[in-house]
Amino acid sequence: MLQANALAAERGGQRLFSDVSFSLKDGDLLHLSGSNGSGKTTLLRMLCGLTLPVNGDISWQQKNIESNRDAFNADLLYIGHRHGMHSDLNALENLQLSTQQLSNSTMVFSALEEVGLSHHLNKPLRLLSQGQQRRVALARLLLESRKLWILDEPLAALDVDAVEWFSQRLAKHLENGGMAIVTTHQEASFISHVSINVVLGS
Amino acid sequence: MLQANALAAERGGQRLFSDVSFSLKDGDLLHLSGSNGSGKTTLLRMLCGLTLPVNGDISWQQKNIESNRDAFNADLLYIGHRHGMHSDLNALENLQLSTQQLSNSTMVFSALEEVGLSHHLNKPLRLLSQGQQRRVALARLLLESRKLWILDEPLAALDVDAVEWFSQRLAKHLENGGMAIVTTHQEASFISHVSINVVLGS
Amino acid sequence: MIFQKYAAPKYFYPLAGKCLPWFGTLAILTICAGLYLGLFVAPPDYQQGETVRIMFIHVPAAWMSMFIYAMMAGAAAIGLVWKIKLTDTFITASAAIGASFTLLALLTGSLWGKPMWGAWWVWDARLTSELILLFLYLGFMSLHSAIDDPRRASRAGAILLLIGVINLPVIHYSVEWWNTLHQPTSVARIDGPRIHSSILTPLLIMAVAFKLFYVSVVLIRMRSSILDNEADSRWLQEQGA
Amino acid sequence: MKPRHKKISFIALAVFGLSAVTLLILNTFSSNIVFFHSPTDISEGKAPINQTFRLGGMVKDNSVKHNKDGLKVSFTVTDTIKDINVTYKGILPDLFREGQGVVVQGKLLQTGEFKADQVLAKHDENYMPPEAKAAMEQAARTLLLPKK
Amino acid sequence: MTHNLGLLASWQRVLKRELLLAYRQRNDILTPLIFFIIVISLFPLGVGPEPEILRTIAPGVIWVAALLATLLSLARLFNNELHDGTLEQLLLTPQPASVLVFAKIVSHWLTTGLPLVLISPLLALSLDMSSTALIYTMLTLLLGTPILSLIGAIGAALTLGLRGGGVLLALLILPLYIPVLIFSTGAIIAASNGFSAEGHLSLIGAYLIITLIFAPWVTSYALRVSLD
Amino acid sequence: MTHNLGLLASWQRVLKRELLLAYRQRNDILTPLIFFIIVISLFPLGVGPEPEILRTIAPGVIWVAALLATLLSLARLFNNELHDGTLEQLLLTPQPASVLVFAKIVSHWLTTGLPLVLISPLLALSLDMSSTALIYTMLTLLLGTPILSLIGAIGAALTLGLRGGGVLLALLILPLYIPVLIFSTGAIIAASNGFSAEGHLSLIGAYLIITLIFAPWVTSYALRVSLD
Ligand code: HEM
Ligand SMILES: Nc1ncnc2c1ncn2[C@@H]1O[C@H](COP(=O)(O)OP(=O)(O)OP(=O)(O)O)[C@@H](O)[C@H]1O
Ligand SMILES: Nc1ncnc2c1ncn2[C@@H]1O[C@H](COP(=O)(O)OP(=O)(O)OP(=O)(O)O)[C@@H](O)[C@H]1O
Ligand SMILES: [Mg+2]
Ligand SMILES: [Mg+2]
Repeated sequence: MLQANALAAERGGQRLFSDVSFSLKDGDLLHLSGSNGSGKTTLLRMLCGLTLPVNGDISWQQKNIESNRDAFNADLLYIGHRHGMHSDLNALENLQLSTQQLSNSTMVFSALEEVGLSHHLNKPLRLLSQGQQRRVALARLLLESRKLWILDEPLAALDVDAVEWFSQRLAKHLENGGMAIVTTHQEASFISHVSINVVLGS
Repeated sequence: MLQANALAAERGGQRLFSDVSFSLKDGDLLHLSGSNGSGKTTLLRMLCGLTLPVNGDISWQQKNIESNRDAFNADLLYIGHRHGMHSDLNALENLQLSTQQLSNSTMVFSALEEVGLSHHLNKPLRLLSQGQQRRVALARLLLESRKLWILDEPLAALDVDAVEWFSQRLAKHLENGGMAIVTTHQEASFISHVSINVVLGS
Repeated sequence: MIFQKYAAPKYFYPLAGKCLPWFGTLAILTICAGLYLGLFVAPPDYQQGETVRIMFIHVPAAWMSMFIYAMMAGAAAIGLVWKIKLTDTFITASAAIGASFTLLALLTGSLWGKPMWGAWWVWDARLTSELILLFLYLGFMSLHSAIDDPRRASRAGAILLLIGVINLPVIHYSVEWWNTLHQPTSVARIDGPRIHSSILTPLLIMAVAFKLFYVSVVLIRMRSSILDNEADSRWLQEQGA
Repeated sequence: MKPRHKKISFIALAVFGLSAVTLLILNTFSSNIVFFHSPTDISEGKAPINQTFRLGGMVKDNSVKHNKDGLKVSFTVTDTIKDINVTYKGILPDLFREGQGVVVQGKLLQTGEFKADQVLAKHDENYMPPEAKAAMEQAARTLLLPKK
Repeated sequence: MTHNLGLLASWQRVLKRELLLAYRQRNDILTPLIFFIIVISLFPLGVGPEPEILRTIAPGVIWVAALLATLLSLARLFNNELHDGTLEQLLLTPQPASVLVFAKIVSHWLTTGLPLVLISPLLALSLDMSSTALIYTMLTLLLGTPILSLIGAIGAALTLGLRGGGVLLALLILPLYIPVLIFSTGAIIAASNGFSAEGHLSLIGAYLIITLIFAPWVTSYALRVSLD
Repeated sequence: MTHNLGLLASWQRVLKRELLLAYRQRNDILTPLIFFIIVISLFPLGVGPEPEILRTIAPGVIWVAALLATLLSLARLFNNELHDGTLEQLLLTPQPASVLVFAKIVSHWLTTGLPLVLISPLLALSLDMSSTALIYTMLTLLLGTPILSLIGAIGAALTLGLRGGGVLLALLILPLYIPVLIFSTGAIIAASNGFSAEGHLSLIGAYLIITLIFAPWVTSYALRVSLD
């Protein structure tokens, strides 16, 4: 269970939001929305433990995430605005060397096939189109079995098919008892699964 | 009038598309669609004269764009995946020093106000959120009166309000006899104004 | 805890205001006394003659350069562990003063070195490590000012300060560990000071005077930076009204 | 590995490392380094000919001889075990005295003589007024007298 | 729910990724080496080819060049990682970040420091150094370049993403590099003058051990602060 | 439909933007300068402080340092612009790209070359140079650093966005820099030995004029090719 307690954030000395609290249970999907610049990205990074809150605290399975970082990280999968892949490695290498689980190349290959990139295995990532790069990043969802997903605008640059694929993958994760926190400005079918809505800057 | 004649593109030795032809008249909106990696970005850059076609030619007001580059550039406004702004300058400076028309700071200021950034005038661009950065880039639409807009995924990272604002601005441009070529994977109200549909990779 | 209470700007600001006149007056008095004793009363040295008077600036300045750095590093450690904001105010207020004392020690040292040793500068361990101390101060100040986010600035600065602590024992013991051109320790020796009391007294008075001067300037600088940071907080407006 | 074991192994590593450091530093103290070499070093080592280096020690009593023109000077540097003769042309620092520390930079000639191009005086840690010095010498003499 | 890699496997994976990346960007990796060679070979051009003078300044030239080459390569150490988001991912792995950071430092040394060590005899010969001096040049580079990488990593982490990271980095780490420079050139000069260089070498060794113990840990902490 | 700026106004606007950017990134801009200072002041540390030797190697040290400092700054010349898309925008302005590129080169020289010229007397003094040598050092730097910027721009444009741009850049432009190095140190040494340095200086002048005419044009063409 992920619990956020009276969180507050500052950026450049300015208060972005304060008193954000929620708790996320198995199978919950939290949709974080708000206008541009309302602090969504900041909040997500805070929930990952990358940014320290100026106030409030976050706990995972009843333990503060700061003092139990390794255990929390073992359950967490974060994909941000920046996709977190090396642009000079190809898709195969990126996935094989960035995942934290033992994965053989057939597994990676089939994941890449599922996201529709089986034809671009040997191109370094920087030569792929925007949407293709995001697809590679999302292939991590297939390779690592983590309990908590935190995804910052996963749909950016994805075409309609890919958005649909993502929605289904997310639904399956929730069914299996996983949790997820997602931001997006786009419409997508996974919105129907949302169990908690947090709106910033209103 | 923009005319594209039997265009073909190759990337890394692979044919991406061939035989793309269309002609765009005053008030026309061309919507370029296609799945991820189908070559939309490549085609747009080609239409701007940044990438040379392997086949076919492009003309603007009956003249080849390559041999009349300065005249074509005077009518063209291109905003790509990369927003084309310096991340160390603030929004005001960026717009004032990048536009090609004489613009005083009140004009720039009111443009920034229209895109909802009047509170972030003095932050260097890199400190703004993704959506805010794109808004700054789109403010150029208000400051430069060019006949032809070529926009690559202008909606990426924009929130709902901003998408709506963009749609209206685009409609006005078309009414005034402007032309535009736009790609997007998202739904938006401007789709109803589309007069030409080009689909790649089908 | 009383310590934590006074670490809040709201309480620290008036307290510092009350202490300041005392420290300021004492600093001025001791500096005058020290300079008078050092320049007019103290006898010349049996070997160096009148040149020895540079000592009354050089030695206290060199001590201060190390003392201030140690204080800053201590505050940095406290700030990292207990997340007290005031430590950063203290550190930034101290940095420029420490750098100035270091520069003063280097300048007076080389001014002294030319007639005594026959060289302005040599790369021996004492001189080099003191120069490194100056660079550490400068590095800290530029790092701190290059970061716009106040929290990141104070934490990154603290890391740098703590790394530099290793230089302090090197400065102090360099003259014993290695053969340097700089002389060995005269004052803080197990077998007692090797300086005659007529020269030692003004030296110690100047050392105290420099400390008082430092405390006064730090308090002034801390108060003004609190004024900047908390310009729109309630307690300050109440106090101004 | 459990977190606790991890922590312990890190600490063990640190302790091991730090003790190695101390050993290495202690090793350094025994081998005189960095700023200058002593006459003993030089006579033991394969005294390099025609290479610039620094030599440090005491100026031997009664060894300083000024040349006629006043600029050229020769003296002996000693560490009480070995002596080396030094010649120098130039201005000497104020503190250059017999019985005082000195550091000279220059080259060792084939003849075994050290040709200096820089002379630095080394001051010790004692400071006192001239009267105190005189009194001390007086006291030393009176202490020594009965022995005579 | 998860079966994550062990500490060692994780470490190896990071090292492997870094080396693969280095191989892919091999031109980038070569930059410091080429720079090193250029600096040293430009000297006879600018200074004039008198062997006497060259021999005297050789240890200094080689070590200054090594320092600068390392300084140059540091900008690249975490910067790409910052922009593509892989640095965040590094901090989010279920392993102590310091261990993974250590893998990055090792790879940095293997790709910048080690090549300098290996090429140095050639350059030493071109500067007309004696064989003793040559051996001690290699030895001090072997002991000293890891220190440059370790300290450099701290500096790079502290200045990550800052405007003007370049100067700041130089300002922060050069003071800490100076002892390496002094002890190393001191060792080479002492050795080629026939004195024992043991003292210098053991000081470099001590410095190496201290930085080995603290640098990965400090670097990972600094990264966390810089990414906040 | 449009009322665009004239050529001169456009040129000024680019220059103004570049200088403003330089001011914002002033730490970055200082990098080459600080680098220059560091290289030159590290030398006495590494080489030993014998004034005789220092004086002999001084012209070489200063010019090698200037070369390297410029080389360092070139990576920055178009790279940020490539990544944020402003370079595309530059090529899409309704003005000859070469003119705008020239504004960029001028700003590059004003922010890297000129500071080196201005600081050089101080450094020359610290290396114990004679006053004649000092004056000629300044003079050759004043004539020579613009050449470094102009040629550097071509190299930077050609290697733009390539993996390993760094080495390639160095390999491409160093051969073209070497004449500047040789003529300049030649001029300084000749002048300080009491000979006339006119011959060297006029060769540098000729080189400057040639590069002034061709470099902006070649650079803008190279940019177009690199962005394709
Ligand atoms: C640029 C040259 C010099 C530098 C950087 C320098 C630096 C220092 C430093 C850092 C200390 C404090 C050491 C400590 O507290 O552990 C010190 C102390 C001292 N220095 Fe210097 N010094 C220089 C030149 C000189 C000269 C030329 C003399 C006299 C001949 C001198 C005499 C002293 C004395 C008497 C002390 C006090 C020693 C003690 O702690 O008892 N210094 N110096
Ligand atoms: N380092 C910083 N210094 C100052 N302001 C900052 C900094 N980082 C972010 N901000 C500001 O914080 C606000 C929140 O940014 P954030 O990226 O969290 O927004 P967001 O909700 O994710 O927006 P978007 O929908 O555009 O992605 C923005 O107004 C931004 O300008
Ligand atoms: N320099 C290159 N070398 C090799 N292949 C390339 C290069 N640049 C692009 N490609 C390939 O060309 C194809 C088209 O890329 P492009 O960016 O035009 O796609 P897109 O339609 O804009 O996709 P998206 O919707 O994801 O933005 C992709 O498959 C990409 O991998
Ligand atoms: Mg965001
Ligand atoms: Mg695209």
